[in-house]
Amino acid sequence: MDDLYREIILDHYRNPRNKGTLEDATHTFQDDNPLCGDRIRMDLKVNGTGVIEQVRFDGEGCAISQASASMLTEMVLGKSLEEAKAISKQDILDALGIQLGPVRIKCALLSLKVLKGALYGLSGAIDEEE
Amino acid sequence: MDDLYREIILDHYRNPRNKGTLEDATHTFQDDNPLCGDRIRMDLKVNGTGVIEQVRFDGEGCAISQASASMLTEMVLGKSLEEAKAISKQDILDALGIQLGPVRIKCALLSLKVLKGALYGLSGAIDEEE
Amino acid sequence: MLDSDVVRQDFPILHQSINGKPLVYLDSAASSQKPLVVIQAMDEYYRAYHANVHRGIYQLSEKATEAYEAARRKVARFINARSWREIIFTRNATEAINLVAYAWGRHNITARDKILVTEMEHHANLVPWQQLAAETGAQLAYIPLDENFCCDMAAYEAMLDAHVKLVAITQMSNVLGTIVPVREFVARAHAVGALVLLDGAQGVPHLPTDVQSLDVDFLAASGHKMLGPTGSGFLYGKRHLLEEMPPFLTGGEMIRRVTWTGAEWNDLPHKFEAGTPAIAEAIGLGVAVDYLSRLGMENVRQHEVNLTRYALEQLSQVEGIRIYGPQQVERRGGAIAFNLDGLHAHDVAAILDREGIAIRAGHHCAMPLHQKLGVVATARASFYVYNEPAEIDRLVEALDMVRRLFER
Amino acid sequence: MLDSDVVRQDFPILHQSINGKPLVYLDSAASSQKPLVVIQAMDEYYRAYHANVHRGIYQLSEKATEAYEAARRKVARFINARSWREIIFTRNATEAINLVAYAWGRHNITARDKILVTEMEHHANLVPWQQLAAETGAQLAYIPLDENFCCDMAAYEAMLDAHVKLVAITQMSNVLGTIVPVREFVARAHAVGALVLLDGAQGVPHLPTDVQSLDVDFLAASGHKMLGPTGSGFLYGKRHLLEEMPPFLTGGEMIRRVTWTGAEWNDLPHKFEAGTPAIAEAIGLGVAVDYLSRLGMENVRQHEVNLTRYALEQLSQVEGIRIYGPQQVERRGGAIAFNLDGLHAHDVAAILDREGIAIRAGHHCAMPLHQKLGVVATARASFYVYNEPAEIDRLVEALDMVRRLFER
Ligand SMILES: Cc1ncc(COP(=O)(O)O)c(C=O)c1O
Ligand SMILES: Cc1ncc(COP(=O)(O)O)c(C=O)c1O
Repeated sequence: MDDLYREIILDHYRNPRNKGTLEDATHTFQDDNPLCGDRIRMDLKVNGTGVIEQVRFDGEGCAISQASASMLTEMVLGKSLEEAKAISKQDILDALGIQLGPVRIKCALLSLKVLKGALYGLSGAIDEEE
Repeated sequence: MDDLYREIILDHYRNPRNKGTLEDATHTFQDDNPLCGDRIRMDLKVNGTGVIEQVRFDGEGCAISQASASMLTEMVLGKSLEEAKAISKQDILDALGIQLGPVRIKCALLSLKVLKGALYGLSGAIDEEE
Repeated sequence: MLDSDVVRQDFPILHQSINGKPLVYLDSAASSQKPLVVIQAMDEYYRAYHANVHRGIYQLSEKATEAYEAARRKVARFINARSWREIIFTRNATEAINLVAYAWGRHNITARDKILVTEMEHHANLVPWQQLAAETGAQLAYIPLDENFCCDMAAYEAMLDAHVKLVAITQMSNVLGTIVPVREFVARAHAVGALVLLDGAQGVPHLPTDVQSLDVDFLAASGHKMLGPTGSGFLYGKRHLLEEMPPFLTGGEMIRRVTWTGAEWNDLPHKFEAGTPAIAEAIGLGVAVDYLSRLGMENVRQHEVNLTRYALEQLSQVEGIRIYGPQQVERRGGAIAFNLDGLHAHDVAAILDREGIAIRAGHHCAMPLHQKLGVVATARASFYVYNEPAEIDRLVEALDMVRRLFER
Repeated sequence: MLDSDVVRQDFPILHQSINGKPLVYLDSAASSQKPLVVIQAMDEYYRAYHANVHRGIYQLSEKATEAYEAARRKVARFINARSWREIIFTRNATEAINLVAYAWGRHNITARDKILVTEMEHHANLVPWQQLAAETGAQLAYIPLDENFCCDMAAYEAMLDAHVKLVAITQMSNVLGTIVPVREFVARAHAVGALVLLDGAQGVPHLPTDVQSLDVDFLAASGHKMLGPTGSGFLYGKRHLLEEMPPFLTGGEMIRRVTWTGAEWNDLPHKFEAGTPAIAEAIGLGVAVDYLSRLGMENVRQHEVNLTRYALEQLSQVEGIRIYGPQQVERRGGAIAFNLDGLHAHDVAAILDREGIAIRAGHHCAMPLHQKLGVVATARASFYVYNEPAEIDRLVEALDMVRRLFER
């Protein structure tokens, strides 16, 4: 069981990093997964040189969705917009370090979907794999 | 195979009895089985004492449907209306003397359906078994 | 009495391990497992007598037709329909309900009319009526639940008037387990001239169901939730209603005659079964119905009452658990929705899976109900003939473990 | 090349006797038989990993979901769809066509519009359009056949104008065997802005079919005619068309979100798959498609060309026979309709059955075509991968016997 709920996931879930919202966000986006009721919002503050200076996430949902959002905020902080856009699904799954079934994978990737929505300023920027 | 196309059936099919129509029919009815394209018409002449004096059938279709119509005309000739109404499906099947599957049974019973339609003066007088 | 030890022998799937632990299958409300006799009947069909039905003049086809139509008669007897002509095979309960929404609803509902549903309907018995209402301008209204998760009958009565044309209700909630007093619903609906469609997806597999005594006008059910194969379900409709309805799907099998300009429809039930039917599936469902009849639906119900009573007792010991649904076992079936305080149902289900325990988590296709309950998701354990008390013990132990894991 | 001796080993049903004679199954146009791998895949599913799909967070359900969705991808590849999202599982081809008639037709066809079909359509690709035309006031017109039982392309061209919104044609006639020049049909239809729905019930099982190269807008097919289980079929639709269409059946699985007042739809293809799908059936169809791909559809076609050539040669020797359909094997598939002079097709089929030979007799769900042919019924022999020339010899011998019996 610990292979699914590794200590690092539980830790991010219990003690989320960068939780909250930003008043002066330059990029913001929110989405949910109605199937599970997971909801994630991401606020980013990007400075003049295109670097992500601050990031916050807010939301509710299962441990996987919330932990992955928390991890993702750590991944993007200090990165350039281009670097952040390059974060892939696999990067998230690697960070989580667990095998996920088809339902849970949506939980895991919701935060990335929201991040991309914020970065590209639109929804559906990353499509489901075909 | 002879159990299905017994000589008597082939004989009625090749040499139908009472084939044709009646100019002065007192009872007449026609129906078809669109599934197979079988078509039967029955003309009866019933006299004042309620006896079937003359009968003719006309139609086209498979051997089973035409032979059973031919046999049925022999069965009803000289019978009273009441007696004719009492003819059952089983009587027809006994006369044919063969085992029939669900599709062919409709062919076999079309003439009886038409006869009853003529006798009762309406369609659907005998319903499908429930 | 039903002996689940014996019953379990008939279900090959149950004899396996998941992550080294014996499978505990507690998701029969989503789809039941199948006894060997059902699996074998379909296998036998394909190996020995598969052919298209109804029009074949050769023995395979005649045998297939006979088996297919025999299955229909079994289903008719199982719910005590007056005639086999009142049974229409569908893919699932959803299709059965849609059939009524299209073939009856589109021709009988106008902007002046009202349709009533309960607050606990499955989307299958909700979205088709929302769509019908949207298309016709009719009003869709919700019969509320009381604080005991049962229908508020006084509110229902107050909602009934001559504009109500249809009352579409579940026989048993797939979330709360609530059993609906169908006869009362029907009597009052009929008193104002409304028809009643009963969503029996959960009720028919678990409760003795007699359409004549319930006097419902339509009944929809899922074959795959009552030991039958996937791709099987059925609609029961009172004959005169089905006779009056135009067809739904059109094509082969459902016609009597087709000309260049139009068509005449076949007799019931064929009028509503267009194209090659799901033959193996109907045959499998017939065998499932035989199996249930052999167990006896009263015994099935009693077995589940016992399990549910035990489960409610045991689950209520779990720290921080919240159970949604009536407490009295007489008023409910064996689908038990719950949440552990502060935990998402998905996490609960995922950890249970590691323990070999299969439950469902989510909105169970009843999003409005979950909104009413004030949660986005619940975990749900549901029972059937093959479940036994020891499995409930395993569930409870595992839930305790879930708690400990997240509290660490 | 396809070796039918080897193929036959895979079909358990063929190894039986009817009335003491080895079964000769010549009714694959109605429904094909199933190879052991298909039967076993479904058996295995029920014995090892049946569960409801898509929302389950436990291993059985995840495995079932994976297998179900893998089957969809197999079907997509089989017909070379751009995306698996363009494949919607249905019960049969009839349901697939009705889906388009309801979800596309009811929203795009008006009284000013025309729908074209050929004179040889199966009722499945005719009655839904008659109904649509009757409901909307649109005009339904028939593309005539020429004296060679092929579509009169000049007449088709003359019928096309800007009012034509849909051309619904069969890929291969289930009576005449005629293969339609789909690409030509499509090019001309698209030139006037009309969509093309291809009824692939007969074509997809027997001809290599590439939806991208054919450029059809919709394709309907029957799984059970292509070695798959009963209860299986599918609709292919171009993605942008499916995206624009409202849903057809509504309920669970096909929604993203439901509120008290309405619903949002799920992504393709789920938007069109309401309720618990026919899971075992889709899995079985996936295995059938694998089996056909392994044989190679070019080989399947060549095998049937060979059989059809031989059958046409041999049958034409039978005294008093009349064969309906093109003589050139390149223009036709292996469904051969015929009549024996003065005999009803039912009698022919019944006597053949006594000889263990299964053929079909009747109007084959193409009554208008039969009216055109001037007969109420035809006998039809149809071939598939497991048939062999010796079976055609048996057919011809038996037909000679039928003649003798009735001439006596
Ligand atoms: C109460 C209820 N109604 C309808 C359905 C839909 O059944 P199906 O998926 O077989 O169409 C379900 C099952 O999911 C249900 O629980
Ligand atoms: C050309 C054609 N179209 C449609 C159909 C209908 O197929 P199904 O019965 O699978 O819906 C058939 C088969 O009967 C057919 O031959």
